[in-house]
Amino acid sequence: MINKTVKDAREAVKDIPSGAFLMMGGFGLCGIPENSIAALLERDIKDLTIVSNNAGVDDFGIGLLLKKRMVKKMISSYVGENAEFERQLLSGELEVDLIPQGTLAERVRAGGAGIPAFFTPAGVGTEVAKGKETREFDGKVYLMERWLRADFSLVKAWKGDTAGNLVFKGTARNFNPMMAAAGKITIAEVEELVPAGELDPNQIHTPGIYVQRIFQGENYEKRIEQRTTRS
Amino acid sequence: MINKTVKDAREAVKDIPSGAFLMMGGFGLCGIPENSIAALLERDIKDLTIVSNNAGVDDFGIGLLLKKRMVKKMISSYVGENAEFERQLLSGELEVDLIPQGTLAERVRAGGAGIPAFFTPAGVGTEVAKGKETREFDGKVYLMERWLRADFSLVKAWKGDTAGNLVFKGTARNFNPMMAAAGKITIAEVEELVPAGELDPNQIHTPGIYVQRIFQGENYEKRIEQRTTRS
Amino acid sequence: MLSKQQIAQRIAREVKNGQYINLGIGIPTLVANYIPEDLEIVLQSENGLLGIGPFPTEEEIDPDLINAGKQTITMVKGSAIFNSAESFAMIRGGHVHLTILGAMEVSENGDIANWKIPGKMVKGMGGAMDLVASAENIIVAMQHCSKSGDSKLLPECSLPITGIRCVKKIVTDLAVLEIHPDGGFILKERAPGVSVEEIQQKTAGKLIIEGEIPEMTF
Amino acid sequence: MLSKQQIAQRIAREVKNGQYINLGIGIPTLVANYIPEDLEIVLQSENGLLGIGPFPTEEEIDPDLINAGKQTITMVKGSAIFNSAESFAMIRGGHVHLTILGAMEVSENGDIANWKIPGKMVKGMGGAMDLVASAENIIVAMQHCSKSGDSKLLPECSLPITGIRCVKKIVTDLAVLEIHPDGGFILKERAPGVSVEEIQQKTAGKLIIEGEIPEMTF
Repeated sequence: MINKTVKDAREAVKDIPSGAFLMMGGFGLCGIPENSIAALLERDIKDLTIVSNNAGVDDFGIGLLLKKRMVKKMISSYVGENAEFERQLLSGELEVDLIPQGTLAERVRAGGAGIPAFFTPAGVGTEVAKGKETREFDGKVYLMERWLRADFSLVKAWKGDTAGNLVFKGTARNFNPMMAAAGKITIAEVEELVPAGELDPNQIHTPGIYVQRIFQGENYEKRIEQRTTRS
Repeated sequence: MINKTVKDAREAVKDIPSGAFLMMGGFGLCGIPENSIAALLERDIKDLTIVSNNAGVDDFGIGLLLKKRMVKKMISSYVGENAEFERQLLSGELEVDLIPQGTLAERVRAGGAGIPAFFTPAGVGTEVAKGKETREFDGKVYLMERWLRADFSLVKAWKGDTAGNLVFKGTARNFNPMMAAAGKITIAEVEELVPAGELDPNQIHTPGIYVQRIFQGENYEKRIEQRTTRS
Repeated sequence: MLSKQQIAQRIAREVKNGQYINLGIGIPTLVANYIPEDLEIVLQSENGLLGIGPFPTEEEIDPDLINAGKQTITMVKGSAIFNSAESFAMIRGGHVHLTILGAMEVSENGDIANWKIPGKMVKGMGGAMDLVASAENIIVAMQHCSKSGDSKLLPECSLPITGIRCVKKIVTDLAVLEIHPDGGFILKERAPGVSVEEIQQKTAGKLIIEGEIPEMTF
Repeated sequence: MLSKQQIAQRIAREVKNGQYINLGIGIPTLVANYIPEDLEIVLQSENGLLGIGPFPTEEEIDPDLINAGKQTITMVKGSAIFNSAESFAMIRGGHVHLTILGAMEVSENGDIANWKIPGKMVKGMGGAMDLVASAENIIVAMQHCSKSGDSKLLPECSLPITGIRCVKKIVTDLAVLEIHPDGGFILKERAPGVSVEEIQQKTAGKLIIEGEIPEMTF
């Protein structure tokens, strides 16, 4: 079985160049590649384009990359938690493509699956439809949307094996599996790295074929955005 | 949690009418809904259209429905194991749509996912492309393919719970998850039916939202087509 | 006039046995508290969960388990976790029966605006555009008027819209209204103590009043 | 002339470390037996498995574990199971590096025909059309001539084709050939004891012969 292990986050992201097109898993701060983001922060690169459902918060996640001005463009669906983001956007320092969440998920899925375009009803009649082909099927109007593929995808899983197979936990799964498939080079960080053969083949969420580099992360903060409890 | 349990196969398929558009999971005889097929055989219905990767063998699986002349049309990718099938086809008694396997899987997936059409490179320049729109994206030519959706989907899983959540085993998974999502009424038979809450939410292959009826099957034959061993 | 809790309580009466439901952020989230216990329903969270349970106790908190509003949650028995593509496959494919969400404006033909205020707010649409383009039944929970007193039920939306001709029913602090297929807000129920005249006055779009309008009871 | 085993053995030399490979039914399946043990490769089965292992012993047989040829199989350590949509997502998305399959005919521009003989055989294309439309490298394993002695390397396919301009390399019982970007079969190697003249005579399409053609050794 092919071994995808690399030493650590620094090793994994060392060849990501300025101007790279990246995808990063996570929904809010849940399931984000904390270690890879930290290692990217040490790199002297800029002009990154990042596909991520959200843009982190001011002092965590992608927010850290924004603060260091490493990001040229964000492709996201919801970016409401980040004041620095809003400042850069309104001042024109940052480009942003806002995309319906389901369309974003499906465009990334299409990228990994070799589907260059598909039709979706989301956004018909709205400004999202501007410049896009519309088409009626069975009496309903749809937009044509294109795939998204990345130079590097940075994903985070719960467990992984040396063959690159990944297992996610809870809603930390979110965009990670599709992004793993849509990256030319996919870098997976996991909380627990095990030898190939220890994970049940029936219970793999992301088959190792999609993962080029894997390492065991450390010191996961897993920050909670909205700590909500019942009494 | 919504309870989807029905008594048995007979109860599950009792309202499938003549002329219905069905999907049936399975690859060869692996992962086919044996109990539902047996119960269908007892019904006095005909003119069924069946989407299934294969058409069973002469005396098992969909082959039994063919022999009883209940099938008007098959939509499949490979039907080479069935002499009765070939006879009915050549005599004009049976209509057949042959579709590339990946296109079939994706058309079914699109049906469940509300994607009315998508583009794929499979079949470009072949007779599969006849009458279909072609289009170039980034220098490569693709065919536009439409979704497939069914009146009833008959699927088979390893384990299931009363909420309709399904877990598959080995390569018996194949088309079953996509077909479960693409059926207006999805009937799932399982080898072991457990109460809701017993399956790990992280390890569900088909969420219960896609399943309308579930029952514990019995007497699984699981016939092997090509028993191959090493010495 | 209804409180936010009462709006949620009234919407909960629309829920039918066996439904899969997506609840938006804000008032819609409160609806979960009022769904009768004898109804078997499942709450979907578009970040990848079917079967949202109550908020966790301090001990139960799991950072890997949040809802679409980024709040920590729990799962009920029989839950399933899935990825974002599968989640929206479910939504787009029409498997989620009912979507309840907030709005800034609704037009008399059922258009909804709830994602953007040009020059002011650039948070993004999240999953709202997918939800309103896909669900077979969409109920809006909102205040009848904005904080500055302007009607939010309009002939046409003035803000960038989220989806066209999709809203079926609106529950505000003043009334329950349905969208007429040919356009117009059909007044179905009044909030306790609120007159038809007040509703008429605070509805900028076409209001359709047929017969006696019953008062809601709680 | 090469035996089927030798064709498979020769093709195995094309395999590179780290590749994900799909092997078709027939000779291609035999290739697995000749891949050097020091190469780390993974075999994909399009019915939903990465990591095909050897055929099972009698005791290991599991009816829920078959390959695309419906044969019982085993899994190696580090395998993953997935559904058919995911399997072809993998194939269509270019994640499978090498596809080895049989053919009835190959044309000098790389078209392949292997799924239908009009009026005679109606088995269907299975996954072949997806595989040939997607893989970056496609190697055909076949006999140079049909049983009736007709060349299977043609100017144009006479049978309904499976895919256009997709074949990169052909290994037959007589020769190893590559497709020239502008059309034509470039003769790369001869089977032991087979002359260039014989290959020329049995190749109906344009044969390109440049310099000395080495003989394969086993």
